Amino acid sequence: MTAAIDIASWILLTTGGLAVLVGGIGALRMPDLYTRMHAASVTDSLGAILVLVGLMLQGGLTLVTAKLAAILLFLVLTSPTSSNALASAALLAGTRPMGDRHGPDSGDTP
Amino acid sequence: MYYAVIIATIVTMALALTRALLGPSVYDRVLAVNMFGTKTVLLLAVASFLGGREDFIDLALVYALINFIGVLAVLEFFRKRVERNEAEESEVEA
Amino acid sequence: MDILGLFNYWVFAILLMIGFYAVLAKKNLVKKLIGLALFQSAVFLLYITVGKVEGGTAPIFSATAEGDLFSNPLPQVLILTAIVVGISVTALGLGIVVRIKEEYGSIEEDEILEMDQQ
Amino acid sequence: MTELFGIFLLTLLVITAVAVVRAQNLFVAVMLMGIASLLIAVNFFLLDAADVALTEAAVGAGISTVLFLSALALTVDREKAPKTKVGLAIAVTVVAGLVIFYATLGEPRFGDPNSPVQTHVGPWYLEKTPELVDIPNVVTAVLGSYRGYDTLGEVFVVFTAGIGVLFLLGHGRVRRSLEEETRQNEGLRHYLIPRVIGQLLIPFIILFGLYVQFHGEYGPGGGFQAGAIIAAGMILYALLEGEKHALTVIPQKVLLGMMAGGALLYTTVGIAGMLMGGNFLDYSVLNDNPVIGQQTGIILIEAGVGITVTGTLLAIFHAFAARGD
Repeated sequence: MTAAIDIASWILLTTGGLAVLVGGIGALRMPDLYTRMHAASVTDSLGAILVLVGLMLQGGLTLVTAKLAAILLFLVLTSPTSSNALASAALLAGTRPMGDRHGPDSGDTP
Repeated sequence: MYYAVIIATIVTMALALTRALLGPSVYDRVLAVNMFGTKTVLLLAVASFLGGREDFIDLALVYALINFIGVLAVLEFFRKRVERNEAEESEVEA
Repeated sequence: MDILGLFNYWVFAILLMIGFYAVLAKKNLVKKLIGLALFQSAVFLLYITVGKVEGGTAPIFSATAEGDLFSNPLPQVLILTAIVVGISVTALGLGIVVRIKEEYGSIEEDEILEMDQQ
Repeated sequence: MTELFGIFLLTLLVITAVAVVRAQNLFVAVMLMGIASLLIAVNFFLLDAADVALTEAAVGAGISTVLFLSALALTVDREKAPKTKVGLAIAVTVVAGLVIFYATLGEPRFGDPNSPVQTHVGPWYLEKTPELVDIPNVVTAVLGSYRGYDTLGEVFVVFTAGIGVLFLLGHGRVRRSLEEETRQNEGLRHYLIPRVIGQLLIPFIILFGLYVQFHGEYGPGGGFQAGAIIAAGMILYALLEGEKHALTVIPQKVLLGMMAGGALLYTTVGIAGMLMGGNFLDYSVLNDNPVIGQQTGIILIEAGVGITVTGTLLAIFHAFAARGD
């Protein structure tokens, strides 16, 4: 039983690490702010969930697992909110998403 | 196996830092700082398991709670700047 | 590993000098304070580095760390208090900068000196 | 392996520091300082300093960024291009750097258990703490008991810095009419999503701050960290609801009282020790059992530290934020 939990936890940790890495590469390589934000949110949500659940399986039924669950809850709440706040600030300041054909610089008025 | 996660995290930290250095806009840098913060939470959580001192997970919890304040401070900063610019413009008009 | 045994000290030296350079060469007062903060962090890192013992763990006894080797608690105590003192003093510096901006309309050192000479 | 991670992160830290100094846009410099603070905290953690990492986390992530940004909002956010030559500064820096580099060659190797630092009082603290104070966290024992004078001094420095900021930026100025105040000072009230989530987080931040305060004897934590965390929670409230609401919850007078009261509590514990026949800040006499006396003393002075730090950081924040409008 413990072996099964161990294997499950390792799988979760590895895929979590992979998701974090993929998101990081995306945040570096994507062409504009909003697409980068999209890539960064992969590391914040999927990567964090996988890694923290993997650690929870390692921790067993202890206070540590409860704290990890709290971390997971707060990350899941705050990181989309931060993205939302950032995106709305950028949009208000006039940064337009790529391919937005109704932006002020695109020339064709809707 | 913890090592694999730690290596993935610190490589991602390096990538986020590159994004913060390259910019180009200030929002890209804020995004990079935010991403760096989440990676720090993960790194601290995994590192406390690696060191066998799981009770130090408190640190990751602090960052998970407090990183948010930085982003809100940035938002407030932008709001104040927009307001100030508007006030200056209306003064010029009047 | 012997060369790397001094790496932390070198990083400390480089950081210290980066902060020092910012304080010397930059004319902007906020930038000077940021340089001072970097300088401070370098000192913190030095203290914590000398307190580390190879193979040790944090100096907090617990069931999982009974009879282990512990790192030195003393540098940690000094730096723990210094961090909070550091932010308060930086805030004091920022307060002075804000007042200077209100009086002189500028936070560039050379412009302020020019105004003083007139 | 952990050493290699440390080396990698320290290299990133140096790159960040260079970028901070080079950035012309001060806002960008502050953001990069945030990254530097995160890197420093991780390094502290890898170097076995959990308490210090917790302090850096509490101060660096929230309060430091908030203070720098409020100062930038009151001044300018761009540095002017340098007109003067920097040759002399570079020369001085390089020479001083070489001297320090030469000095590092004589330092003990990283982690050497026989270096002078490790053979002085450090082992004594580790050996005697279970017997004399009997709390698991040796850092708290040293902070509160063995080096209580130091900590008292630091608390008064924090207090003095707070008073200095209040002198410079003023507090309790004549306010404009209430309506105007509310209109001008609404914080982020119109940003619905951050507001809802932020309000959800505030109780947890303050609860966690209290946990750090009272769990400081058993795990990483103590008054300094708890003060910073609770202040961060209240700053979050001020950012979301605006200055006026935050000052209604905890008025400036109360903050001033907290600043002075915490330091006074600390001193009172010291004098109580004197009155009961011991030395200043000698907690052993506070109880018939010297070990319990020590523990009582540490809990009381940590509470004093926490109150002063919370009050000071909040008062500083309000001094900057109220100046803006």
